[in-house]
Amino acid sequence: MPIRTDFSATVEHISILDEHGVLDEQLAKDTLTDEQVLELFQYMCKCRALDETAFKLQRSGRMGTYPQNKGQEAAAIGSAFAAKRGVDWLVPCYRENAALWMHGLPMHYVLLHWMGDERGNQIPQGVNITPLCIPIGTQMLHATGISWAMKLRGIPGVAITYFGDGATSEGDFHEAMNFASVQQTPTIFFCQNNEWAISVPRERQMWSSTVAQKAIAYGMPCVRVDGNDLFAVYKASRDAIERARAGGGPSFIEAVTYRLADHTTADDARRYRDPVEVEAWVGKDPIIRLRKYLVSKGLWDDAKQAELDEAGKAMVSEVVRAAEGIAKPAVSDIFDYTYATIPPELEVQRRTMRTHSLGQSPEQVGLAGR
Amino acid sequence: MPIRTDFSATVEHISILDEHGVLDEQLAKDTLTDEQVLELFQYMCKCRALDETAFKLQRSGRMGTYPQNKGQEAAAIGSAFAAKRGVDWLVPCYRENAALWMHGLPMHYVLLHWMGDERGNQIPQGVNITPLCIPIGTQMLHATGISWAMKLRGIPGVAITYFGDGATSEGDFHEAMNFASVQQTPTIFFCQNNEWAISVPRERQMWSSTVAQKAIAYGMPCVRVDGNDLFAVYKASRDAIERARAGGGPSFIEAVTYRLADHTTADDARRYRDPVEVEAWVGKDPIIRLRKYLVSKGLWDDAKQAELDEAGKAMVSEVVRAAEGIAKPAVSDIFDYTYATIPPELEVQRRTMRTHSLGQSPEQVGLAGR
Amino acid sequence: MSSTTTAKEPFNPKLRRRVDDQGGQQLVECNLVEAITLTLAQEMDLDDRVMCLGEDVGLNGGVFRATDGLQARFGEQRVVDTPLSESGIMGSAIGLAMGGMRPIPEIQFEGFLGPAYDQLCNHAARYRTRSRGAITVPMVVRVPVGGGIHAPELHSDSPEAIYAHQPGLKVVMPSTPLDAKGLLAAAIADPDPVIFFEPKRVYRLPTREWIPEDRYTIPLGKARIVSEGTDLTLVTWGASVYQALAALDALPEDVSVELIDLRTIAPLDRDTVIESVNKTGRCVIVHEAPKTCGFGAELSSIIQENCFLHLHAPVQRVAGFDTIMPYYKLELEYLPDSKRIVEAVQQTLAY
Amino acid sequence: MSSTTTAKEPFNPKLRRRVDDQGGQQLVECNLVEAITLTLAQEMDLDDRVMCLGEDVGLNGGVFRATDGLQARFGEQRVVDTPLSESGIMGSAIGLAMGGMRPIPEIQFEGFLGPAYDQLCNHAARYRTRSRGAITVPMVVRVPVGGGIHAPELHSDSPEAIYAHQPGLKVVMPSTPLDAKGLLAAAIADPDPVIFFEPKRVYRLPTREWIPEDRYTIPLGKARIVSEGTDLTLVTWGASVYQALAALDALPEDVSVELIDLRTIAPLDRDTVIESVNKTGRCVIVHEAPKTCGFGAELSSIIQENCFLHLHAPVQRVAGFDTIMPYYKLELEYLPDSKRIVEAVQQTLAY
Ligand SMILES: Cc1ncc(C[n+]2csc(CCOP(=O)(O)OP(=O)(O)O)c2C)c(N)n1
Ligand SMILES: Cc1ncc(C[n+]2csc(CCOP(=O)(O)OP(=O)(O)O)c2C)c(N)n1
Ligand SMILES: [Mg+2]
Ligand SMILES: [Mg+2]
Repeated sequence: MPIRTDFSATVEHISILDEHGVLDEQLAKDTLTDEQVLELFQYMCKCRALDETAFKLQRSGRMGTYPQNKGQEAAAIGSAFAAKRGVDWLVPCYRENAALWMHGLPMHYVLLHWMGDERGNQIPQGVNITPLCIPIGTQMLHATGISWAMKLRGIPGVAITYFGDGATSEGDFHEAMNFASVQQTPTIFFCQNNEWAISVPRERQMWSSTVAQKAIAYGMPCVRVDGNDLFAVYKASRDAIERARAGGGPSFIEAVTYRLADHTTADDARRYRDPVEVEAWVGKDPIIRLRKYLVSKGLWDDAKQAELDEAGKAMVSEVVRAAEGIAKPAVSDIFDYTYATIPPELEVQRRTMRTHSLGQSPEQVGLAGR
Repeated sequence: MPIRTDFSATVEHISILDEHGVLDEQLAKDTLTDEQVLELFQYMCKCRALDETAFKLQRSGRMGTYPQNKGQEAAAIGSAFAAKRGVDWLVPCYRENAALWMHGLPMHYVLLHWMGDERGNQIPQGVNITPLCIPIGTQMLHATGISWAMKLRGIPGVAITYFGDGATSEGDFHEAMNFASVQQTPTIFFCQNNEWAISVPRERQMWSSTVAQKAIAYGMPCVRVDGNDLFAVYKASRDAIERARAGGGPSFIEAVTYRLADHTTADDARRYRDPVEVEAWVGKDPIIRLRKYLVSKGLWDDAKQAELDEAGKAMVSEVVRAAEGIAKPAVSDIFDYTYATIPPELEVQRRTMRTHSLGQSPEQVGLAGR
Repeated sequence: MSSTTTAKEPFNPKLRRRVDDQGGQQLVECNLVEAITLTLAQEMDLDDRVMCLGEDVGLNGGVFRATDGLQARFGEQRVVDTPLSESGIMGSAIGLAMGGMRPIPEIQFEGFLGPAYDQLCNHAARYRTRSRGAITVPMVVRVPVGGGIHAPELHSDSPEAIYAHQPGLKVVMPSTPLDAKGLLAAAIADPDPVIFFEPKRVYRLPTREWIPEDRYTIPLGKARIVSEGTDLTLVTWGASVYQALAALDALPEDVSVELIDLRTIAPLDRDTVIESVNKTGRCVIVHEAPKTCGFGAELSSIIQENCFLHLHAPVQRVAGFDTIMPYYKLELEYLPDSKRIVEAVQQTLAY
Repeated sequence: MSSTTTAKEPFNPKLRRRVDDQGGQQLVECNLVEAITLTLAQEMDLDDRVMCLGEDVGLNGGVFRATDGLQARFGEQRVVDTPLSESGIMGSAIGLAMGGMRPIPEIQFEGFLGPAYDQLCNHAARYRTRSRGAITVPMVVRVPVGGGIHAPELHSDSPEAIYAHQPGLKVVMPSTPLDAKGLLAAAIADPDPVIFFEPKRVYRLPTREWIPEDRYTIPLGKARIVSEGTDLTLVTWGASVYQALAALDALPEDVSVELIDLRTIAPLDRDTVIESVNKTGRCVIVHEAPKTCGFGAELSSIIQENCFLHLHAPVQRVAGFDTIMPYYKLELEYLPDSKRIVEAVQQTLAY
């Protein structure tokens, strides 16, 4: 046949709870129960409170650079809620705190990390989370590998990896997607497309009109969802996880959301973002619409909110106390985790770091008596 | 809209001259004239002859490892014929000699390269070709950059970059495709899908059913062609080049072909390939089908072929003579092209490389008189 | 590309300017990062082929504001916000250079040179050699480097030795605004690829410096003798120059130290170092990178090879430990400071 | 994953085997690459978690045949042909290790470590430190290394110093079949990431060696004294060991050289080197990598720091030049050979 069509594909977009808090009952069926929604809503509020506090900690010099998660709570929580604690793995970047907490990471760990303390990455045994990942786009390969290992070992788990729209430009994203699809690993690639990578808008990050279509390159199932819609995020995540767990291989989810805050506390988004754009997205806030929905169903009211806000404050103080209450790390920590067993030269460096500038054993150099 | 389609795409496949030498006259219109086809056919035969000789040179110890191009001549020549010498750039890997020769590279350069001589890469001024590229997948970014420079400088040229199916797994492929599409550079990504990357078949290299669909990830126009069909390759290349030259940005072409020989002379493809598969592809040889076509049109016969074979032999000896007739490179060449100006330390190394093992100036070390 | 041949406004009018007391030379008061921005603007004014590309270098002016104002002056074609893709930045910069431009790619932090390592070492460094001069890659890779600013992981490393080991690359690290301006202009004029490491810890040292506004160059491969001395040679580069200066302050008056700021790591100014150590007979090297295979190792080797008969004590290295640079709670324990330098100097003098 | 607990056939029955004269130990006659394949088979027999992955490692047995026969024995799940994607191989191997496997990724040639540099140095090397021990990456990265086989570009380099500069990695380079087997077994047992460089020039040295068939380990971080001597210490590793041996043959009978094969580059066996140089007072280091910032620089520095009062002559480095490794017509001009070593030894003795 001279001209024939060898391949065709489409990308679908799912929305269940719109920005006015109106639910598509049909699509919402078999997703979240009222109890679950209530529970998750409260969780979202608490996470937002902690996020705002973290911002203030940085501003008052009590914490280093911090990337706010504000506005992306539905994406984090809707996806993590679909995962099984202790079985499935979360392989994050740094803008989905709420997902990590939901999956069992003690909340103060995240603050510790941004306070410049590696103990914030010392994930407790049994919590299947990898540490926050600073080099963009690199962690998806670890998710591919972890889920591949589960497949080889017959463990019925999946790995969900989080990353931004910007991260999809890195070569490692491509290699992770390709490896996962070729090996048909149980991996969920969860892209939080928040429209910006620091100051670079999505349209200058990529020429494609959606992020999701990148999965077509790997023959990988993909879907776009309203990332500020807890129901749609949950449904897409659950479906992908179920498919992966059943041996159906990896999936790609594009959650269309928006970074309501600056990139990090070191950034000033007013330099490059139109306030009109930001305003429009404030109106799509995942918490506001969920609250509208709950109120409309008679499940929520101002009194409950006031109570929750109080509880949130208490929780936040607790978390901050835990993060700040920890003693300064031992200086020997610098040396003790480089290898399982410290090599002799490093042992000398540890022993002499304060007393000898040379980092050498004084006897050896012939300086001992001097 | 709860569920909507955000994106859809298809990949088309074009074939004009089938493996029996039958031409689709309709599609062939406005492609190649009879004279051109005759010319290119003869060229293909000569390239094949040189390729076979290169193989023998390696076997007899007169050349190092060599990757045969055998079977992929239509892909190389059909695409390069669409490019303008002295204006457009060719950015190759190593399996499209015929394209390079067509674009003006003296033929013995390629042999010199594989004889372990950098002068094989010393592309003459005015020939817009980058040297053969050994690290897989890395050169496409240079094509993106070169064509971007042409766009910035207002030069009406395009860059065509060649690579294999295996190369599309590298992160750099992804980054090159993304850069080219975001910058809308005049770049043609020409993939010679020869079904194998050394011993790894395409199906284990990627999960996607075509290579071409990878371009969808970048919103880049793409097409699949029968890579052993000179007409289809030419048409797809010319269309893509014209679009690029007119400011329409990059394109992706998948030429479906087959590596008829071993990966290189260091390889033994019988270890991993089914002879039945190889046999089937021998029947699709681009030269055989083109000859059938020319014979059927009365443009070619055995006498002409015999004459051509003789001319080919003469040309090949000439090329081999040129490659082998060159004096051994000067040892100082090792040093003289590291920087535009040789730094003092390197100058000392050059001066002392034979007389002093120390690579140091004897005066300086205090060894001068000893 | 539209050429900018209209009369040029002075760049960054907010900087204080005055005329030199003697010659009437125009001076401008800059910190290190301002000196870099100014130089970029001047070189782009002079040469249409010069362009900047990298993550957030455009409207946002770079995360350290090193390209602040350049897009406004030169447009989006010459100051390009790229995708988040370091290998892409490096590889397409190589192509741009081959295509006749003079690209200045920025890598946001030295840790993110990692994904660009292959393009830099396996291509940029090798094109001239492998093509026997037919193809060259004139470009300047700008990279903030080093620790001490309380940044997250992979934002505080010092990989200069990695690139000094790669033939075909030049590696520069200025420590002052004056040097930054002259070295950057020289790097942009250089026909070979240069990695221009900018010590981020001293981007905005509290005091600015008055430097000539007009274009000047400082040759690559020439060290600077910061202060002359006779008892011991102290060799360092980048932000550590300031730790070394603090050490000089802390040492007794009668200790005469010759402080050398390498300015260029590759090619190395061997002569200045060797001459100094032949004079003093003692040497201490300071750098932030881990000690093992740091550039101090090369220096120390060269010194003992060339000054063997003049050395009164072993050459010492005050360096980062052979560990990962710790997160910021402990980073000051890791970075060589004036205390460790003073101790090394005193021990070396007492040897 | 199907476990292979059935009684094991001896691997590669084509190798000659015999029983040791004394103890009844089973010996097998191997060259270096056969020793590696045998070790991989044994470790995979012993431990279900051990797996190999890389380009062409499966049916084809790797381009050097180092994994020949493994897929037939252990199946496609444990001997995996990957896509052409070095960062992908390294990154997913990291994930496999974190997920409880013991991956042995192969990178086809050392030049192609480039694209994997970031995953190796910014992740594999750092996970233990950044997670304070919560997450570790036990894996062995196998990489053919070095020049001398008339290979194309980027197939002949020696990047060991690059990785020795990266804390958190171990770097091994055996030079004999006996060492290869014991070091590889030790590397696979090591809880940290190890780069296992295999000097391809001596993969198939003409004479095979009889080595024990049963599993044994040689500890990482311990050098081997190849021959004892009193006049000068010659330190090297990998294929250069054979150039050094040829140099010993070429030297006059009365010159007594102590030849040390490092075996492990990182962590370095400082004590063996220091002790030897304290005894001999003279040292020559030989390696293929470019001299500047090669591992010889670190060795030379350590020696002068620690043996200062015992040194009778400067420590010398016989190394590759500070240029790109030339294509093969000139590669033997580049690689340090016995002639250059002899000259360095004689000059150092005459100093
Ligand atoms: C490899 C690498 N390059 C650059 C950076 C600097 N950087 C940190 S975050 C960021 C933007 C990330 O954008 P995106 O992936 O969309 O995630 P978002 O921050 O929007 O959640 C950049 C460029 C980095 N951390 N790692
Ligand atoms: C970065 C890199 N990795 C590995 C190799 C080794 N290698 C050389 S050719 C090849 C296969 C290439 O396959 P493909 O891209 O399909 O091109 P083909 O040889 O089939 O034309 C491999 C793995 C290399 N040269 N570069
Ligand atoms: Mg983003
Ligand atoms: Mg192929």
